[in-house]
Amino acid sequence: MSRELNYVDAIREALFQAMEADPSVFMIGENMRGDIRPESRGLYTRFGDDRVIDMPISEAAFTGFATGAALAGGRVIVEFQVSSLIYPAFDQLVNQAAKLPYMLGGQRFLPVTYLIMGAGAGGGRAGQHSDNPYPYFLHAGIKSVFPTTPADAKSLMLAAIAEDDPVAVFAPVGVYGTKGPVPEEPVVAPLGQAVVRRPGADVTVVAGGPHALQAVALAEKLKGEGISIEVWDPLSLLPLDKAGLEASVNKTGRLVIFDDSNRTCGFAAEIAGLAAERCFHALKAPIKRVTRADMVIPYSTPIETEVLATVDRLEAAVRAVMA
Amino acid sequence: MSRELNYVDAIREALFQAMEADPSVFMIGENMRGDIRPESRGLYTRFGDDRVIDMPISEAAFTGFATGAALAGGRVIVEFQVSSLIYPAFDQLVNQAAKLPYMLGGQRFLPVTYLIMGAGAGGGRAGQHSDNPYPYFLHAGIKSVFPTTPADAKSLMLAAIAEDDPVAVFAPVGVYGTKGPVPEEPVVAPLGQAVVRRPGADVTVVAGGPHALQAVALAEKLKGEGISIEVWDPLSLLPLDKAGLEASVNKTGRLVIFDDSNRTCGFAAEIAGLAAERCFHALKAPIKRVTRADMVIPYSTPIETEVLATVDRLEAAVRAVMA
Amino acid sequence: MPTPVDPPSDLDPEISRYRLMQLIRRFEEMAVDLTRGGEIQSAVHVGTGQEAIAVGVCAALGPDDVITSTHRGHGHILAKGGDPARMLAELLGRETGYNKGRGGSMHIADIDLGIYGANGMVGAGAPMACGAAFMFKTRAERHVAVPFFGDGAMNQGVLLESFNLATMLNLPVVFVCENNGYAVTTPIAEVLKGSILERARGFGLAVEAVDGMDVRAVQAAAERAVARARDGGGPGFLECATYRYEVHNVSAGSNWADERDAAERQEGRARDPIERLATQLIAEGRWSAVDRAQVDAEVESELEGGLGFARNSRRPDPSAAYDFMYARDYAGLPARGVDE
Amino acid sequence: MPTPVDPPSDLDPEISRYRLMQLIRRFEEMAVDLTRGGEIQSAVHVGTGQEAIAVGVCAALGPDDVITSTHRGHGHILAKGGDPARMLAELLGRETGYNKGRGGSMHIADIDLGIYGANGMVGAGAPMACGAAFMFKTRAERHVAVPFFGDGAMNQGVLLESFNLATMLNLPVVFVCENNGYAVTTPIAEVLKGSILERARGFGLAVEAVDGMDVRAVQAAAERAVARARDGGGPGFLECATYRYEVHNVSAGSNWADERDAAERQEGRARDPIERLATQLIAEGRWSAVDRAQVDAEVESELEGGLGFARNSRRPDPSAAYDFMYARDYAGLPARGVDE
Ligand SMILES: Cc1ncc(C[n+]2csc(CCOP(=O)(O)OP(=O)(O)O)c2C)c(N)n1
Ligand SMILES: Cc1ncc(C[n+]2csc(CCOP(=O)(O)OP(=O)(O)O)c2C)c(N)n1
Ligand SMILES: [Mg+2]
Ligand SMILES: [Mg+2]
Repeated sequence: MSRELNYVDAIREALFQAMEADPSVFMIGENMRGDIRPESRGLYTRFGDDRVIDMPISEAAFTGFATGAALAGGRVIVEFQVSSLIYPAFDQLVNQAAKLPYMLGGQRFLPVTYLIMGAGAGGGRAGQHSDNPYPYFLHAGIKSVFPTTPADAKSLMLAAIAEDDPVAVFAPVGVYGTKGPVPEEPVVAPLGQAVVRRPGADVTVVAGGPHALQAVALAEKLKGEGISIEVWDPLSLLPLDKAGLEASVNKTGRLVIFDDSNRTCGFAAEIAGLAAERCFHALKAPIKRVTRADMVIPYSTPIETEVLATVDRLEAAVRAVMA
Repeated sequence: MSRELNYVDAIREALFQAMEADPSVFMIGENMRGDIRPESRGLYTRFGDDRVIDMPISEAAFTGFATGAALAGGRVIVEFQVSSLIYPAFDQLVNQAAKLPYMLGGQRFLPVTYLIMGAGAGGGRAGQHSDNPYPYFLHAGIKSVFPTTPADAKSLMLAAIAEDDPVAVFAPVGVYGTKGPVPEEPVVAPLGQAVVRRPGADVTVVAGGPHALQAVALAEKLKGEGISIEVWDPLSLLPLDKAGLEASVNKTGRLVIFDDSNRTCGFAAEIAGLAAERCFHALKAPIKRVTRADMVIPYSTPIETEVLATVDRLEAAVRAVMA
Repeated sequence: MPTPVDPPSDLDPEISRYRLMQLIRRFEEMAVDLTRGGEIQSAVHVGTGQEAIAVGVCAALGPDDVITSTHRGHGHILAKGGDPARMLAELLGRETGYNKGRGGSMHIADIDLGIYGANGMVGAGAPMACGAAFMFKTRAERHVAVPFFGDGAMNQGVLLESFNLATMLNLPVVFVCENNGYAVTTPIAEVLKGSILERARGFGLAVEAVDGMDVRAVQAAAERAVARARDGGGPGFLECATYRYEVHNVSAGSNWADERDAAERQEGRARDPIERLATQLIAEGRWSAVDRAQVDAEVESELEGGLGFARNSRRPDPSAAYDFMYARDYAGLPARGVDE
Repeated sequence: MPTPVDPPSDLDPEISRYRLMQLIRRFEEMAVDLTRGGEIQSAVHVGTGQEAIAVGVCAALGPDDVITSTHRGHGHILAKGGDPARMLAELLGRETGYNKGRGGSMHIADIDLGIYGANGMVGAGAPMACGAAFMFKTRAERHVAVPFFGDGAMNQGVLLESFNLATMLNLPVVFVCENNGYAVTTPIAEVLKGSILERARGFGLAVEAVDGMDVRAVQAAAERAVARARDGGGPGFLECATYRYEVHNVSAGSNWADERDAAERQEGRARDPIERLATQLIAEGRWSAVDRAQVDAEVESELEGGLGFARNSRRPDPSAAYDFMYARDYAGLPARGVDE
């Protein structure tokens, strides 16, 4: 655990190791050969034309291409360099790949990983480059992970590639700059397992990605006041560790969800819905959601910050449920 | 109120009246001139080439076409003849039309109606023709309505057309066959106003479309046992009548959501999330969601029925919260 | 499943093709009857009249080649070797159907036979064919992938993008456009100016137009394009002119009038590909009316057997509804409609 | 806002075009500096080197004609009459910016000037241009709509679909492809076989290729295509060969090396459209180096004035963050991030 890696380098290490280990794995995406993207740097030089394929600006077609390649025996990693690039490919994602195995009556499954870089807002990326679109995938039943630390990034990336179903890996921009210990071996994380980032007794805060780190910081800040926050990081959004969530909320009796996807029908709504059914009798206070507003993300900093899920609002919500 | 109309005929009447009243209204869609679709029958004959335009099988482009026409002063109705046709157009819907006015800083707004026929499952329409995709739109902040009766269909269709923002009208297949009184005048419903389809004292059932009618029937059935169900039909999914929901749940103290969209991050999750925050102190029992499973809709009847939201499960849920 | 009725291997291959076209025709007529009669629960899109395209193209393909199909897919599937009994079982929603009753008419597939599936979305199968072709190419297998689609699909972005993918990667793909002149009720000339062939050529595809009512012509053109693609000579595009006899789709409730011109419809039927091949074979002295009647009778009995098999098969059990959603399930996944 | 600096109306129109190209060039160089210096918070895509296309095409347009632009849109917007001060204010995230600080570089628009917006998604503006053109046509207005896009966009489904919409409805649209040879780092020849022009022609568009580094040639070709479209003669397509001087995008943090060949880059710069026009005008005796220096100085002072204006403008107030999401808000809509 001594070696430290940057978040995006951890993703790259996973890509290298998966491709080294299994010759049926290959990766497609835009401008891969240009070798300018840190998550894929060096891949083309190492694996060449047959396994690192530059795609045209045809997101719908190359998503379907991955589906067909998977049916024909490939194990495919598809990169979307910005989260909103999933939208032109939406039919091929939610209406084709997500549905095909079932519609086939299980004749084949689809080992495809969607690596979705640049999820989330930050620094004026504005209306079309700031989405955190995982709720769309969760609603469509596409397995999805949201790694928080560099170690998570590597082990969940490997898990996604190993899975025989489509799995989306959402890489949040907010943690690109972080560093942390990452094992050199290709350790594969189990899907569907959350982590308690920080144990606590009074209130469960559900948060992933950069928001998990902010929640941990808040927990440190508030412990002096005798407010003990448990930070529960789902890591795997689908499958979700529902039993783990239930255990945490039953223990603390309070729940605040801190999530930077749109509010309505978002991830926080799902967590609230689960807890309102499963943990009702343990709950001592209303469930609170602290989310991104249902807004287009504005460019200018003061209004961008205003519409995002901020730790100040999390603090207020925690205090409110403790009151 | 004496005149009765079929559900789809009520939509057609709204289209006719809106186009008669305002020459800037026009409609685009696939096979409109063929005149085979009951919701648009006769429109082409009446309004001709400039106002009823057949579109190629290019959902993305014709959705963007509507956006551009609206910027240039048109008021546009876009028909999607099957609910899943929104998927190829998804970028133009959630990432363009839904975002453009804000990104423009309010220079223009977009008076566009998306008429989404064939929402929901029924009768073996299978994996790609049975979706009820409104949660995607709600998450993206697109105003959306889900009319239950023929009168709702007409008045909400007119409301959608009159609104200066994009509004999606989801027409559920499950009520196509229903008839009901519809005023001849072009009555416009307010957006954001729910209706209590049946008042009750013990448990609020949130349900729209065919599921609202099923819930009413269940209420009749259970009243003999002393279980008094209030059926709360949102009609307008976004804006949502949150105050009305709160009032109903605060009154009954129990909430079951009966919804035929996918479960995870679906409409029922949102309602549960709202009530778990706003009505916590009034709640006497866990909030229950009775939804479609997160499944591809199967073709064969026994398994199709199994994965849909059924009134039997609603009954069980109501009994559970009353226990 | 009834023992599959393999046509005698010493049959003249052209008679096999007649037989296959007749099988498709009668299969689809049966499907229409079963739908109008309410036994098939949902709408079916049939391609009666269009049989020569499926049969001619698939005659140029081997068992390891791959096709993707459309909403109007029965013909493609039978032509690529699909078993009518299992297809009928699928249409009747039975567990013995190709998709175990989970797919229905618009999703029938047999991956082992290289049938990557019908599709409910126009144009959507084409990129999958490209992906399969890419695998063949990188594994140095000499297989070819053939996406079928209609004239209306020529306006769908994902198909146009796929044309580019195929030429860009020099994939062994042959695109087959079944031009029946209409998308539902919309004449292709009203929604596509210029020409289908020029459009495809503009993407760098090697294009050819052929009479899609002439199975010999289709097969010959397909053999040329498939051979070229197989040899690494690049992707091709065939435009096959055809006519659909039935209305766009048939369902139990609807009695949708065919708004196409009566004269045009008659003209379309006059080009019947099945009659044409039979007439040719008999005129050439290679076949007799008696032999033809014999083949037709075999087809009837194969279909009757298939229908019997389908009818006697079980529907899937509700408790099995959730099987096959994922290769690997997890606790709580797929989520049921009530909390558990 | 500073009083807009209208070029003297008696100026030789070609000198106005020089001025406009120089304004675009210096605007974008300023934007690069402001970005590298951290004053512009996010990445900008600049089109230095590509000015002649925007200026030549917009010279063929009137105030009621419409354009849609791209991620690399500053030049189009300035060429269509955009005010550099309000554009700089937008880039600095100020309330006085074109989009009130809500859009940023990739979304600048001025609907009243017929600028329907830059766009963060490749190809996405084209169908909107078609929709506007349709309105012009049905209202019998003689306006034209011009979507700009890059070579890489030629592979995006929605753009290809738009080509068809335009020919199908015979819309007054002129598609303008800025072929700078690359999509980010990917050479167009690697992702598009055949040719851009043939592809466009295959959709029935009237096509023409032009040297995009020659503003006179661009303008002449644009005038032909625009006149045809305006007269109901159908949509056109211009392919303008050009070169981008900067890396794909510039942001504060990144020091992204330009991986393009040094010789190629030098060759690209040698075709500079601004030098070219200046040299022509001077050689033709219509202009002098002194007059040129004067115009350049005016441009500098206009931009300095614009920057001062932008810097002195307020950022939007957080409480106004939710304005403009809808034409009409409702209770609880737009939903805030915490319950209220
Ligand atoms: C993307 C998409 N758009 C629209 C439809 C609805 N639809 C089903 S079949 C069809 C017509 C297709 O025409 P064509 O491609 O010519 O095939 P044909 O039906 O003539 O065989 C349409 C519009 C669909 N299924 N998918
Ligand atoms: C649909 C879509 N796919 C990918 C991207 C990411 N992207 C932004 S610019 C760009 C390159 C565009 O190339 P081209 O159209 O040639 O324009 P240029 O940048 O050369 O001006 C890409 C791939 C995007 N913004 N939108
Ligand atoms: Mg057709
Ligand atoms: Mg380019």
